[in-house]
Amino acid sequence: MSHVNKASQIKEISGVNPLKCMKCGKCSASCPSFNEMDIKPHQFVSYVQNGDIESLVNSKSLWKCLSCFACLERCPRDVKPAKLIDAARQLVVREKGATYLSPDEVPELLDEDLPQQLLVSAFRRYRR
Amino acid sequence: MSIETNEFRPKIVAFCCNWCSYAGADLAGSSRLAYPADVKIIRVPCSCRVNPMFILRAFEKGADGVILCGCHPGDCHYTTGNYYARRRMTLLFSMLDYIGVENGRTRVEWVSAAEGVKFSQTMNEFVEKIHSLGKNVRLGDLRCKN
Amino acid sequence: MQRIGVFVCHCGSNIAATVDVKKVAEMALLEPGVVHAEDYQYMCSEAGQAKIQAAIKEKNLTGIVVCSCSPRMHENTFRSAAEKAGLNPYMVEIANIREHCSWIHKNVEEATEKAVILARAAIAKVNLNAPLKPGESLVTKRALVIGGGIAGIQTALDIADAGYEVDIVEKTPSIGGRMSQLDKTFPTLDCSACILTPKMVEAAAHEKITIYTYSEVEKVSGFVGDFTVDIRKKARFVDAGKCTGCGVCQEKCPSKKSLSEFNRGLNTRSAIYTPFAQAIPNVPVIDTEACIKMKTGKCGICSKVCQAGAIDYEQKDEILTQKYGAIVVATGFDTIKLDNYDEYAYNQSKDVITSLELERVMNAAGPTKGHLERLSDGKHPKEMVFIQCVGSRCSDGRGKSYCSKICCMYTAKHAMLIRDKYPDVNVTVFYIDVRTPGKNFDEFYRRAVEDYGVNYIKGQVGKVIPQPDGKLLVQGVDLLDNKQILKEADMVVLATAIEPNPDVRKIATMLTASIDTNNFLTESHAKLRPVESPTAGVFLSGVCQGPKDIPETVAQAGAAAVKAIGLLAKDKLMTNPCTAKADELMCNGCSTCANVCPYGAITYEEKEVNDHGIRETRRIAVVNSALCQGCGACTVTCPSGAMDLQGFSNRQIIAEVDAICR
Amino acid sequence: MQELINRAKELLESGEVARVLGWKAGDLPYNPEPAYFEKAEDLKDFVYNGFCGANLSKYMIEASKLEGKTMVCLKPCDTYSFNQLIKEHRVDRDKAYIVGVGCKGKLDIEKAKKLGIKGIESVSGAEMSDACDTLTFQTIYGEKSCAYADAMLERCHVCKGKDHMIYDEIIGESRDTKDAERFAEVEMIEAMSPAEKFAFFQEELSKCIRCNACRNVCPACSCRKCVFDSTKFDSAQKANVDSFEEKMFHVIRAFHVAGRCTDCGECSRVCPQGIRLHLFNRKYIKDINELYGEFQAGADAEARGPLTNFTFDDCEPSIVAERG
Repeated sequence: MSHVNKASQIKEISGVNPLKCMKCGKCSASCPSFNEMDIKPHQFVSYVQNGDIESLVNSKSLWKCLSCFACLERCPRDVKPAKLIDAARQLVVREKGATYLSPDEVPELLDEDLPQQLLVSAFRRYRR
Repeated sequence: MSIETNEFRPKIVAFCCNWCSYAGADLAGSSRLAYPADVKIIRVPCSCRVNPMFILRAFEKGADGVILCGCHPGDCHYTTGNYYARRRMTLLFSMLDYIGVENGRTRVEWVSAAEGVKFSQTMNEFVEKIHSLGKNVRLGDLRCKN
Repeated sequence: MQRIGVFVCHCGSNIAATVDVKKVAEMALLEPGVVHAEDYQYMCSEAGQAKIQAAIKEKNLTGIVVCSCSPRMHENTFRSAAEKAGLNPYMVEIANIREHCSWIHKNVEEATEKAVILARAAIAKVNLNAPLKPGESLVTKRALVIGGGIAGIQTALDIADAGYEVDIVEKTPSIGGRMSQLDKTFPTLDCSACILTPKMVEAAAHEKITIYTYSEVEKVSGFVGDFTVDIRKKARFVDAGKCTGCGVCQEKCPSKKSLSEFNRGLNTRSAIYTPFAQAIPNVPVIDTEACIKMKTGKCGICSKVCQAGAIDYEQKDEILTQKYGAIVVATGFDTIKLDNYDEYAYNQSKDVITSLELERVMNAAGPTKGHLERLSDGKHPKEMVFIQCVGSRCSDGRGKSYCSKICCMYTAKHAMLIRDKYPDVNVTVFYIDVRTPGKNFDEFYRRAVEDYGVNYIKGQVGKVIPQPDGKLLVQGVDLLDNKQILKEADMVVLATAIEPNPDVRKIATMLTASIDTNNFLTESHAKLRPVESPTAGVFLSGVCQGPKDIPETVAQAGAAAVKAIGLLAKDKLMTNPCTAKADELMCNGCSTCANVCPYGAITYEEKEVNDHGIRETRRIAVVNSALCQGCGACTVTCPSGAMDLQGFSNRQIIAEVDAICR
Repeated sequence: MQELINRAKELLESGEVARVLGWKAGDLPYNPEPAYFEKAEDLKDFVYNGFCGANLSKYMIEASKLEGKTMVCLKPCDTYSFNQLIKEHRVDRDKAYIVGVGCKGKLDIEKAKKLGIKGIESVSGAEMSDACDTLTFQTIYGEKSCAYADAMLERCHVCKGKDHMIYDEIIGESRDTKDAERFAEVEMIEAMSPAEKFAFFQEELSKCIRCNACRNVCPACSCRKCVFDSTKFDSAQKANVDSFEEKMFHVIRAFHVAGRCTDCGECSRVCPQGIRLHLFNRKYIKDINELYGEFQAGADAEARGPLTNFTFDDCEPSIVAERG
């Protein structure tokens, strides 16, 4: 799939028009995971705009976004970076055959605070 | 005069209020936003000037679609004209639908003087819709047909 | 039978490149009534007009059709050309073959065919045209200015200086408006009151100006040159003729818990009050909701202490009816409500304030006597954060889509003033863009940064979190550094978006002036007629038309005044002759038309008619052609079709329909 | 009926009214016709029975121009029309003495005929008595009968109610005859496909002979000069030349009375071709009720009609397509 295609797929999945962004940064200002991210929320928008989906898909940020939707709530332009990130995740998930979570990794991830439900759903979602 | 083609060339009458939509059409023109030549505009002072008889008359004489454009509700130059037009047209269109005339042949769209893009888009859509409906056969005066 | 001439304009290549103009003229000659057709390079030019005039005279034309640009461009040109050649100007119709044809179509054959049809429709219409004569109406040489802020005051002063009577209607107890609430003004740091009060005094003292404060426009009827306006003078409960403005009543009033509107609710005032010290008129009003006497019947202290005996608890609202030739709207603005912006904690902390509130805090007559202090505990702040674009440039429905225009500059002003007066205070400004177009504006902003050390950060604030110790944790971003910033602040100032005064919608409806989706009044032409409303005789001054700073407001106020003066200087106006008219013999007198007339132009008369030999007295609709604006609502609502619109008659429109569908 | 005649006599003799507007027997036992009675002795011809369907409100337009008051007999549903005419300044309330007459449903002889009752010589059971459940016909083929309700006009099956909206006095009792849904027929048509709808109305309207009876009887169609007779719309014609004009006439006629039509059903009653003209009016009424709130024209003489009124948030015309 070409970059252009992927970018338009992200736009389609998210329903977001990145051209509406006025680069105010309120998303990054609101983000609780900002420091964990390599690509910052406000940059998601320009990555999609520039069609650089590869970097986005391979970024740490993709999995660091908590989907708390603070950026989505507060974005003054209705650009909704969280939706872009979610769409990028969808893109990954939809790539058939790929496995993103192997059972071997699970013990390592186990944490007594972690709800088991989460593991089950992560397994469903990120494994084929 | 005639252009000899077998292609369906719809006749479309657009009533535009002088203050908003006619100016919107002018803006579409000066911005070179194309729409099919099948649309012919009649200038009226306000959307409330458009009598249902005019619309039926157009169909009688062979129009395939009639569209009425006026100021956005709340923006009428005469304050309230488009509110009356809105009710009249809703009831008329509903009646035409009721007697079996395809409801895509009639349309109301609010277009401000600043909405050249919307005017052109609306006309493009409307013409496309009329193309999909084909020739108006249910509301014509047979004497007009050659 | 009409003798019609058709004139097809090339408009250089604008039309001629896509429309075969010769063919249009040729085809027009085949239409009924057409006795002359020609084409020319530029019909609107002197030479083109001369051709039209020559043809009218030579061929004895009774009507003409000009196939050219939009009638909105040159209808008047061709009408007056025709008139000069002795033809009634309303015997002219325009076929718009440029905007509606040549400019939007590429195929010459198609465009030409359409141009021919448009010409045909115009010819069919002009065949049914009848000469119309504009009426005349007298101009009342008095102007009304709605709103007594700087815009209204300046407009009134300019009109009055030209020698015309002006009335200012102001809703609040004093003129002065928003500008009276400001502390200093950019970019010169003039004291706002020092430059405003002389104007207020001048307006009050001007023999041509009458000021109605604590008054509202209640009803407007009539039309350009002859408006009739009802003004409600709300009861002040103080006799302005007797009051000396000594202020004792305010001192002694026991009800002192009402929030001061003037100080934006940051402190309180008495129930009997003048909004601020320099108020004009210096006559207090009684707030009936706070007054103990009004609520319980007991108290009456103000009346007892008033030596002039000016207190009158029995005073009633008065309605004043006045005639005006011109109306200027100068209703100004307010800051938006911040209920949609919980993230800034405005409703949670007293130390998060709007910029307009900061103006009051900085002002010597304000709630803190001009000392910069936190409103929660009165402590002197050390860290201040300013957040730009709060509610401006928002297309998400929470705020306003437009740029409020003044915020960048007043924030630079605030930052500079604070750093100047309190060098110990650190000032940080979070901005998206700094917009400083204007004379000396960018220099001003740069001074704030370079000379006063204001810390400008490119980025927005995500949220403000009030801390248990009373500090405010500001979480923002520095986009240039790509870092999230957490900053403890003592005060946060929000550059809150401005919006037109909410009352403007009511006023616009009364004036039939159009308003945009943001409640700003619409100007007649965005570039060429920026201070005129599309409703004749109504002019726009100040922020009611769009965001503006003080110099722009004053300039626009003067421009609106000039337009009003231009109108008042005329003795008579020509009225639009395209008005409705009822056919006496067909009218049922059913009143349906009067129900839909927005101008109250239709009345009924008992009139003796002769209907083909039957003489009887009938109830018949009569249209006042001076009031009628020609919308045509009545013509459609009339069941018998007795009501028709001259210039856009049923038969004319039907003829156009027929010509197009032929 | 006798009570009505007695009261009419009284009013005429006292000079309180100059004439009485009621019904007199026609040439057949089932077609009484509207009539003026100026003298007490003329009242011997006065009839009032189940066949007196005619709505007398419209006659008051001309009666209002005459000297003196007119006693007019109005059934409950007629009073709506009268109110509407007052609102439109077409009748003079002060010139009318309104006697609200009782109504137990009015009869449609065509319905009886459809039941096979032909060659009628006389009818009993149509009188305004309490026991009017069965109609008995003496015909040339012998005695026949049918249930009263089976011969009722369509409009009485969807009766608006037995209350008079305006009156000076009431004589006689009324009965609620409603036993059908007012909009059932309209809904049935609405559910059809466009092609079916078109075929339905094509069939129905092709019967129209443009006799103008619907227009002449309609209390809302009271224009001095109808647009269809006017030169101002280039639409003046008497006969239908083609199928379009049938539709044009009926759509526009219904549009002109939309918001003013009280649904009195006179158009359908008088149509010699039996066209169900109320289907047009009732469609407008149904739309108005659904889109702009319940409205009954003539319920009072003041309320603003729905087409001379609006709200800022009225639906857009696109609703027609949206609701399918």
